[in-house]
Amino acid sequence: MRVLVRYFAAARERSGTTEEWIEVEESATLAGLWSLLVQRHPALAGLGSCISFAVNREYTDRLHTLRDGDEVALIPPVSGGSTGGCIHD
Amino acid sequence: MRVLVRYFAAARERSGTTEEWIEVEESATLAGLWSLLVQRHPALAGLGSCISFAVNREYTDRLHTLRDGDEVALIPPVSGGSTGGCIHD
Amino acid sequence: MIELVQGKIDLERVIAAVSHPGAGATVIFVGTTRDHNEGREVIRLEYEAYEEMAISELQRLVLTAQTQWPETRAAIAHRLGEVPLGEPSVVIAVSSPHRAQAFAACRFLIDELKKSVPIWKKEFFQGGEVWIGTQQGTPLPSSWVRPDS
Amino acid sequence: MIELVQGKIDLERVIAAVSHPGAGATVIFVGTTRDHNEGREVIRLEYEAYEEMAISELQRLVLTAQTQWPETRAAIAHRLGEVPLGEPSVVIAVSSPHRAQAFAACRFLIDELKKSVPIWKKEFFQGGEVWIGTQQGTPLPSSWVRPDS
Repeated sequence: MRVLVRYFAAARERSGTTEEWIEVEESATLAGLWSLLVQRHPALAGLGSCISFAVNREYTDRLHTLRDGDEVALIPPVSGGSTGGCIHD
Repeated sequence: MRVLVRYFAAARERSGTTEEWIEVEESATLAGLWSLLVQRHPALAGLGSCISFAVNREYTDRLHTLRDGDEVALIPPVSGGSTGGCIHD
Repeated sequence: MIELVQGKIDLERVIAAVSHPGAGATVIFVGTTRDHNEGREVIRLEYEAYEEMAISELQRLVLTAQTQWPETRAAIAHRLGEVPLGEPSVVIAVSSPHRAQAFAACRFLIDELKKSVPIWKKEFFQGGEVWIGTQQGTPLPSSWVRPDS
Repeated sequence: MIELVQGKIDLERVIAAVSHPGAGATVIFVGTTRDHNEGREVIRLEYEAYEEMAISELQRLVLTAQTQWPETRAAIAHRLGEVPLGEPSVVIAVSSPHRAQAFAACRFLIDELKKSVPIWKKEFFQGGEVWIGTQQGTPLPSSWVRPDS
């Protein structure tokens, strides 16, 4: 099955793309997808502790199980605050 | 000695004037002046429990002693709130 | 900027008066004449001020706010005379590097303005007219004595 | 009205969207790009959004505010793309019959907007650029696991 991955802000710059379809296994979780994405775009690894995820435009956690056709967004920290607390390279 | 009395809002309407010079005794207090004003403009009496006073543009109390040339303003309740609590006829 | 104005309040001008390059947050309060008050249908409204004292009281309030929230800047415009329903009677703008201070100072200013600044509102409604005010709203000196008692 | 706009935000339009005859109080928050942030001199700023989700998150926030403060109406406009220094990047207007609710709902909306709405700001300063954000600012699921651990 495949999911549409959308990249924003720092994640967009590090992946070098705004969106792409990614093949994942049945019952893949967000954590599994993230591993694939980091292999594909190693520069993303540095954002790891800062990224949240949305599936079909709702925030969710990394244990979330994906379904065919899901829209997954990588959500770097939003613009509200300082950079304090978010560790990335 | 004399003081300038200024009337606003309900006090202006009840006195029928915006300002007037009033003769008062030396060391007269605001309370004394108020008695004179009520004699002069009986309709003011009904506002009695609602009125505050300013002397030379500062709020003050009725025991305040007047001086020659003071500007005294009758300050009905200001526009912020409801009419509750202010009893007049 | 502290102004008592006849005619429409220029909102953008009030905001511009507090804008500066370090101000990341501006909070604006707009008080508008309502069509109903305490169950009465309001037809029109008029505001009257003891202008010299209203200006000095507003200046005092702005100074107090700037003492309590040092990085804020504040501007106040109050309209006098007839104010058509639905139009602003008062605009308060407060800028600050951070929003918490701007919210706090703006709230303080409108609360205090309504308590102590000598500006009066007369409401005209079907069948009558009334000056709006409240005894509690006016600072009562400690030696307050009812004149009739 | 909830809008993501390219170009200047029309403040009067945002306010007009919440005006109605029963609204005695309108509180407006204007967030402006500052010339300094964390000691850096900012040259320019750009905003980027996950637009579909930003709109739905903003709608959710407005509904939450209207549930908590039932008589309020809210409108939000956020600017995207380059925002010159000193110009508003976000405007939130909240009207209400009474000011306490308008202040509370407006404060709630800007606080939540900055926490959870997927809009990003890139700051360009002498010698570099940086995406502004904070890990705490993004809702962390309870089962959060650091991917590297």
